[in-house]
Amino acid sequence: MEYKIIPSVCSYCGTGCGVLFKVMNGRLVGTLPNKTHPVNEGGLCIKGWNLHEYVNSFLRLTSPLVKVKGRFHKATWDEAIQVAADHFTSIVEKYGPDSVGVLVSAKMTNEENFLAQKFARAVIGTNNVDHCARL
Amino acid sequence: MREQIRSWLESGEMDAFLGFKEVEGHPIPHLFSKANLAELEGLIVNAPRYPLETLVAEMLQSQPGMKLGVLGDETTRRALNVLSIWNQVSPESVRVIDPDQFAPEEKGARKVFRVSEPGPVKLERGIDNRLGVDAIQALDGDDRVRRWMYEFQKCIKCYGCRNICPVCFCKECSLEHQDLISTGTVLTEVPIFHLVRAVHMAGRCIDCGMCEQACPADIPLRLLYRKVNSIVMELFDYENGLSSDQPPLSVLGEKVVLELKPIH
Amino acid sequence: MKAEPFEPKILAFFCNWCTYGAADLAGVSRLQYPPNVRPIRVMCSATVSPHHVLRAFQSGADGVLVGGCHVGDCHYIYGNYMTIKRIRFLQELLEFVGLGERLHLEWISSAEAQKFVQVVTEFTLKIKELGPSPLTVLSKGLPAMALSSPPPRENARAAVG
Amino acid sequence: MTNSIGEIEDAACVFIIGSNTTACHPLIARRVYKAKEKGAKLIIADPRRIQLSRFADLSVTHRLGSDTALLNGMMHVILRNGWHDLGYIEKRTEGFDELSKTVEAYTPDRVEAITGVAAGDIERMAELYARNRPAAILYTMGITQHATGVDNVKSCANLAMLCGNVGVPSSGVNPLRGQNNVQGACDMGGLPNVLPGYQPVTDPNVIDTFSKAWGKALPNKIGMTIPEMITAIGDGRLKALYVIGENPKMSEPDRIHLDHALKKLDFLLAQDLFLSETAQVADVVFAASSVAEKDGTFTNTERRCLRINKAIEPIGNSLPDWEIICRLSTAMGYPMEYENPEAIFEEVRRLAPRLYGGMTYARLGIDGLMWPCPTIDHPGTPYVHKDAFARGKGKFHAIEYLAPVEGPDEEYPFFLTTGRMFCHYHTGTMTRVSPHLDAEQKRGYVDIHPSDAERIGVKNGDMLLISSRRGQIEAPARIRDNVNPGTLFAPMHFGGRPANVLTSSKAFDPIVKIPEFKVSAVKVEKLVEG
Repeated sequence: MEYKIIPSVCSYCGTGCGVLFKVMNGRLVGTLPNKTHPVNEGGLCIKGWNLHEYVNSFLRLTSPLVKVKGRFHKATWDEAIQVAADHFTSIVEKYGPDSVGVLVSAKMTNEENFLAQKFARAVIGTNNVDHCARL
Repeated sequence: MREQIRSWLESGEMDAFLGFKEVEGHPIPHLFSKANLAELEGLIVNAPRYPLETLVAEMLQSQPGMKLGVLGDETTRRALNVLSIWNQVSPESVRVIDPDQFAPEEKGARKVFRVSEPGPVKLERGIDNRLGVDAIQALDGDDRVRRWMYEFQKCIKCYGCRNICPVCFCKECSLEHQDLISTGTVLTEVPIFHLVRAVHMAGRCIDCGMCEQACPADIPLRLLYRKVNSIVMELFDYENGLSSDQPPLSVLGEKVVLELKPIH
Repeated sequence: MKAEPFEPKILAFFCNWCTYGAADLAGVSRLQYPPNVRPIRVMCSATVSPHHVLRAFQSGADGVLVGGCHVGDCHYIYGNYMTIKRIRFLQELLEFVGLGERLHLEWISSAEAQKFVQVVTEFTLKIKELGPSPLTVLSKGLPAMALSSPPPRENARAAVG
Repeated sequence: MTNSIGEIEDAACVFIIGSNTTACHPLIARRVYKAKEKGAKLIIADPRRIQLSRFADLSVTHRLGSDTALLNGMMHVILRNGWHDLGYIEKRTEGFDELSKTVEAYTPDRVEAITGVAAGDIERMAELYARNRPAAILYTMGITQHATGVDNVKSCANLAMLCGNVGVPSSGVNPLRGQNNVQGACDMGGLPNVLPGYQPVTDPNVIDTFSKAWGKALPNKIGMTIPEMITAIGDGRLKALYVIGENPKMSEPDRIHLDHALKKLDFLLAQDLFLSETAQVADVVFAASSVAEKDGTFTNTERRCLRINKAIEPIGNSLPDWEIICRLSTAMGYPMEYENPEAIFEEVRRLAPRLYGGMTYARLGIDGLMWPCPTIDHPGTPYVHKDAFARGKGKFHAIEYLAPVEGPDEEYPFFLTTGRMFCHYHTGTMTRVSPHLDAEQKRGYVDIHPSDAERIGVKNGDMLLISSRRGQIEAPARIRDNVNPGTLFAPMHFGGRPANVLTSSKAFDPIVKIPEFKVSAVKVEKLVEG
C-alpha cells in the first residue's frame, strides 16, 4: 500500500487555492483543501473539490496523434515530433517566420509558458505569441 | 510516542501509521510505514483536523486486512465507530493513537483551528458560529428562520461540507438527486439543500466540525448538526459513535415509544 | 393595500389503507372540511421520506399533514414505526430553523371520518393562524431579503449572549 | 490585482463591477462575505442580478456596455460633493483637470438615460464608494470583454485614484483573472509585444539581453494577437499555428468565421489534455499531461507564484508540456535541455529579475511569493504602487462613453451577454468530463426574463433558436429574473450549443483586441416545447 498526500494548486481559476492530492498506489483518488493555505484557508469550490476527476477522465489523450488522409492515427513521440518539426521548418523556409503563430496557454505552468514563447521567438523567430488572457 | 510507533511498525503489529508530517511549514497528512521509518522523525501532532478517517476507509477498502494506525482522538474513534456500523471499515483493522496518551514533551500542542470573530453584520443578520443550540432556541421563530436563511443563502454549492465529512461515504448522494434539489444555479435551493444534509447527519454526525471549517461562506453547519444530534439523543437515546446499534432512522425498531405531537 | 384573506396551501400524505379511506368516508358522508388540503395517496405513511416533506415546504407548502394507520394496525405490520420516528425528528429540526409546527402527523383509521374532519379543520386553522410559510414570504422578497427588516436589537443581543 | 486576496476582508467598501464572484471566483467571494460581515459597504453593478446582489447595500443593473458612463457618473457626483482626495491627487497623479472636465458632463440624469440606473442610485453609489475608505474595486470580464474594454479598465482606475484608493492596503483596482495561470502566461511573455517580465520586444537593450542569453538573434517587431492571427490566416499570411492548451474554436468569437479560417491553415498543431473542438481539426495532436502529473509554478490573480507538485506519473503516453516543447525545439535544430522545471525557473529568474529575481523553488514553498520580488531577501509585494506608481505618477485618463458596437434594433431586438457558470470552467474541456461537475449542468441554456418569456410564449425548458448576424444556436430556455427584460445570458462552456457562434469578431477593443463577448444583438424564436 502506497498512499501519498501531495500539496499542489488548483488549476481551475485564477484564485490559486491550495489543494492536497490524494494518491493511492500511483492513482489520483481525490482532492482535499489545504487547511493552512494563505489563499483559500481550507475551503474549495465545487470545481476544486473535483479537480482529480478530469485528470482521471477516460477521454484523456494518451498518445500523440497524427492525421493521415483526414483520420487520426496514434504515433510515437519521435514520429509526431518529427512530423511537426518538418512542417514548421518547411513553412518557415517558404513563407518566413512570421507565417507561424504560437498560442501559449493560461492553463500551463510558468516554466512551460516561458519555453513556449522561447520556442516561438528563438526557434521559429516570430513574436506571433499570444494566449487567451482576453477570454 | 515516535518510539512506540516505530516499534509497532518494526514488529509488524501495524502495517502503516497515518499521521502528519511538516512540509514547508504546513502540516500535511502522511502515511508512515516500515519502508520509511526514518521519516518518523518528522511526525507531528499539532495539525488542523483532516478527514484521516476517510483515508483510512479508502485504504482498507483497497487492501482489506491491512492493520493501520491513525493519529486521532475521541472524535476519530467515534467516526471510525460510525463507519464500522455502516460496514465501511472493520474496527479490528484500525488503532487510534491519541497523542494525549503520551507525555507532553513527546507531542506538540494541538493547534485549535482559528475561530474568526464574527463581524457586526453577521451578528445582526446571521448566526454567530460560536453559539450553542440553546441560544438559537431562545430566539423567536421568525427571527430564527430569517437568520438561518441569511446563512444558507451564502452557500456557494461547493459540497465541501459533504466532501470533507468523515462519515459521508455514499456513492450516490441525495444532495445530487435532481428530482429533489434543483441543479445548475449557484444559489442553491434554500433551505432544502442544507436541511436534506442535516437529515442525513442524524445518527452519523460525530461533531468534528470539519464541515464548518471547510465552508467558504462560514455557515454555522456544526451548530445545525449539533441540534440534529441532540434531537437524536432526546428522541431515540442514541449517541453517534458511542452507541453500537444501527442508527434509529435506519431501522424500524421493536416498539413505538414516541408520542404524537398534538396540533396545539 | 388590504390583502386577500390567507388561504393556506397544505400538502397531505395519506396512507392508502386508513387515512385515505377516512377521507373517502368523510366525503361519502358529506362531512364538511376546509378545502385547503391537497392530498397525495401513498401506500404507507412510512414511504413519506423527510425529503418529500422538505420538498413540499421548498415548493411553497404552508403546512404538511401526514396521516397513517394507528400503531399496530399498519397494513405492512411495522411501517408506521418508521413514520413516527421520521416525522418527530423532522418536527424538531424544522422547529430549530424556525419552521416549526407546520408539520403534523396523525393516526386516523379508515372508520374515523369524524376524526379526519377534525384534524384537517384544526390543522388548517392553525396554519391560518401561523400565516404564510416564511419561505414563500422570504422568497418573494429575496433580492433585498438579507437587508430587509433587521430583527429588533434585543434579539440581536440575545443571540450573542 | 493591485492588492492581495486576503486584504479584501478589511476593506471598508467593496465595489464589484462586471464580476459574478461567487460563481467564477468562489474563494474570493469568501473574502467579500467576510468584508461584508465585518461591516464593509458592498456595491454591485452588473447587468445581471448575481448572487452577491442579495447581500449588497446597493445593487444596480446597468445596461450592457454602459460601464464607462456609470463610472463617470459616480465620479461626477464625487467631484461635485468634494469627496475626492485632493492631497493624494496632487501628490501622486496627473491629468486630473482633463478628467474633471470630462466627467462634468456626466450628470446623474444623463447617466440614468444611458445606463438605466436611477440617478438617485448613482448618487448613493458614489457616496458609498467615496466615503468608506479603503475601498476595493473588483472586476472581471464584465469590464474587459467590450470594445471599450481598455476605457472601462481606465475608468475603474480613475475612480480608484480619485479617492486615493491605490497603493493602500485593502483598496485598489483588482481584476480577478479567469484562468489559473493567465497572470503567469503574461508574466512569461506570452504576448506579442513583450518578453518575460513585460520587457518590450521593441527595446534594443532587451532584445540584446535575450539574444545573448538564448544564443539566437530575436525578432524585434511586435507580433500578432489572436484576433489578428485569425484575420491573417484568412488572408493567407499565417500558414501554421501551434495551439497549446487552448480551444479557440470555443473561446474565440464568431465561430463560423473562425472555422473557415482554420481550414485554410497549412499546418495546425494542437497540444492538449483532451481532443478538444480545436484539436479535432488539427493535423498533429500532442498529448499533454495535467496539473497533477508535473512540477512547476502558477502565478495566481494576486501575483502570487505558487508551486505545483507532481503527484502521479503522466497518464498513458502523455508528456508534460515542457518536455514536449523541449523535444520539438531540439528536433528543429535548437537544442533545449533542462533537467527539470526548476532549471527553467532559474532561467526565468535571470531574465525577468524585476518580478521573479528573488524567487527560488525553495523559497516559494507552499505559501508562494508575490511579485515584484527582485532579490533573494525580498519578502514579496502584497500590494503595488505603495509610495509611487510604477510609471511615477498615476495618470488619469479622460474617457468618454462609447456605446457598444452592436445594440438591439428592430431585427435583432435582444441583448445577449455571455459568461461562466459556477460548475464549469472556460470552454468546458476540463469540466464537462468531470462527472460531479457535469451532473450540475449537463447542457447549455439561455437565461431569459419572465416578461420576455411570456411575450414570446416560452415556458421553462422550451427550445429556443437564438440568432445573431453571425449565426444561430439552439438552446433550452431557463426563465430567470436575474437578467433584465430584453437581455439574454448564455454560458460559454458547451460545445453542443456554442455561444460563440453568436458573438462578433468585428467588435473588439482597438488597443488590446479583446472581443466584445459581453454585448451582441440577437433575436429569439421558439422552436419546440420543452
